[in-house]
Amino acid sequence: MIRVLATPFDPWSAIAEHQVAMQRDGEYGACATFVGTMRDINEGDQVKGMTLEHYPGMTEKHLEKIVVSAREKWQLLDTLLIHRVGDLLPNEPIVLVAVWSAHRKDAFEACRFIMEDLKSQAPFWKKESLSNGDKQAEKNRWVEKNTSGY
Amino acid sequence: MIRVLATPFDPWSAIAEHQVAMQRDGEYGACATFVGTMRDINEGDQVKGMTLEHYPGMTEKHLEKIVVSAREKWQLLDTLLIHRVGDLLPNEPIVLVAVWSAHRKDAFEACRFIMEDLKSQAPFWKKESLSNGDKQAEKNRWVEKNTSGY
Amino acid sequence: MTQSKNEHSMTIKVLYFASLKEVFGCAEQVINSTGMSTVDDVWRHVSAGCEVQQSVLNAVNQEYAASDTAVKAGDEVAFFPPVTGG
Amino acid sequence: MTQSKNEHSMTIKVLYFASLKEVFGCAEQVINSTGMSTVDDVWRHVSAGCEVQQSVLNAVNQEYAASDTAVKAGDEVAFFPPVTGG
Repeated sequence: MIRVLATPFDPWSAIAEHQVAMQRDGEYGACATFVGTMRDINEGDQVKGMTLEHYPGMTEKHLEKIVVSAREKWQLLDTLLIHRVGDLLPNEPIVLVAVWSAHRKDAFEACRFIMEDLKSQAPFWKKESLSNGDKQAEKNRWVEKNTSGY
Repeated sequence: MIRVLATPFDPWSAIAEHQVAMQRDGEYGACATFVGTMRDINEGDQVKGMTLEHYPGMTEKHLEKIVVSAREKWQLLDTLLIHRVGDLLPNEPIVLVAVWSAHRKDAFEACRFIMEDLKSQAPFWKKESLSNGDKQAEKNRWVEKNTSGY
Repeated sequence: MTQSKNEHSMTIKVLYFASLKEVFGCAEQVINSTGMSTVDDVWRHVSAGCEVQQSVLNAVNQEYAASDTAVKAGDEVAFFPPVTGG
Repeated sequence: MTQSKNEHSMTIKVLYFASLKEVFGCAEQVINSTGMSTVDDVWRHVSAGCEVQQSVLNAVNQEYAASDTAVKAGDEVAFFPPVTGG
């Protein structure tokens, strides 16, 4: 399941609910998950907020493509992928990837693969709102590039 | 935090609670988790229950050692490791590893490292209770060996 | 009456995202022009006079494309900087 | 009066886990014997007459050890099959 959400979500209850709803009890031996969360510091600057822009339509298509590609490479039982858009505050979850499989190798590798493809290819863009010190004017800046996670 | 539990646990609420209790809001950008769950089939046989034996004392020491070793290799903010012992039913969680870090590479790699070391080194032993077909007598068998997850 | 392909006037929807949206001052425009066979033709058409100082990715009909990817009437062409989600 | 090390009688606690516990018919025994300097000496002492047909790991005082690891009076020595947790 793929969801693009404009409001905050709780990753752990989302996983728990999906795990019940998918009705694979007894089949999955492994669930690997990743949750990306907004930090309050980036590149040495205090970040007080963030806006996540995306390309509606292409985003969903691309996320779907990533999941299909992971299912071709590994034996997976189910996947859950949630990504926030809109205005975020520090400590809010940005992305959730959860992968269920019979065995751990598939779950671990597919989860990481999905995250790396998402970070390098999915059409989302972050703009940070900075507040450095009391007197300094607020600044907004686009995050320029994601670094590779491998 | 390391816990060896003789009763069932809910991995998602355990993570959620730990994440609040650790008081690292705004610092962690990445949380990688793994949950291992009891399947109802193993090596082609229907498994109706499992007993997890361990070596009290050495278990906790060894798990502590794995976590220390992961913290030496990667930049981690916190870890949570829970392992069941005693009698389990299919679909009950066996193990939970959760790793919080500023960046995803550290979280992913440390989570997998902890799981692999645990599977190959931590002193736990599984005995399965099988029920193959209606008339066949129940059998118990020790799981002989964990396979490598890399 | 026949026309060479490049002479054919066609309508294309162009989208801009993130910093490029700010550079172009709009999120979306519809262009109607002749002489556009590829993504690069569209880019030269819309960026004439703009200083774009960053790497630009593009998509045709919501799929990643290359600068020499063909475009046809009715296509949706998007230009955007490197992605930073996740 | 002096004794050579191997002649010294000492008490060692020996633990068995999983299938080895079933082979030995007990989880724990205390042995008091002479001639035990290493883990392997302990193993030969306890397994005399037993057919153990699997690989056996060991630990001394709750840390993995080798068969030539030294043991001393009061040590806890454990024998067990390959681990299967997680």
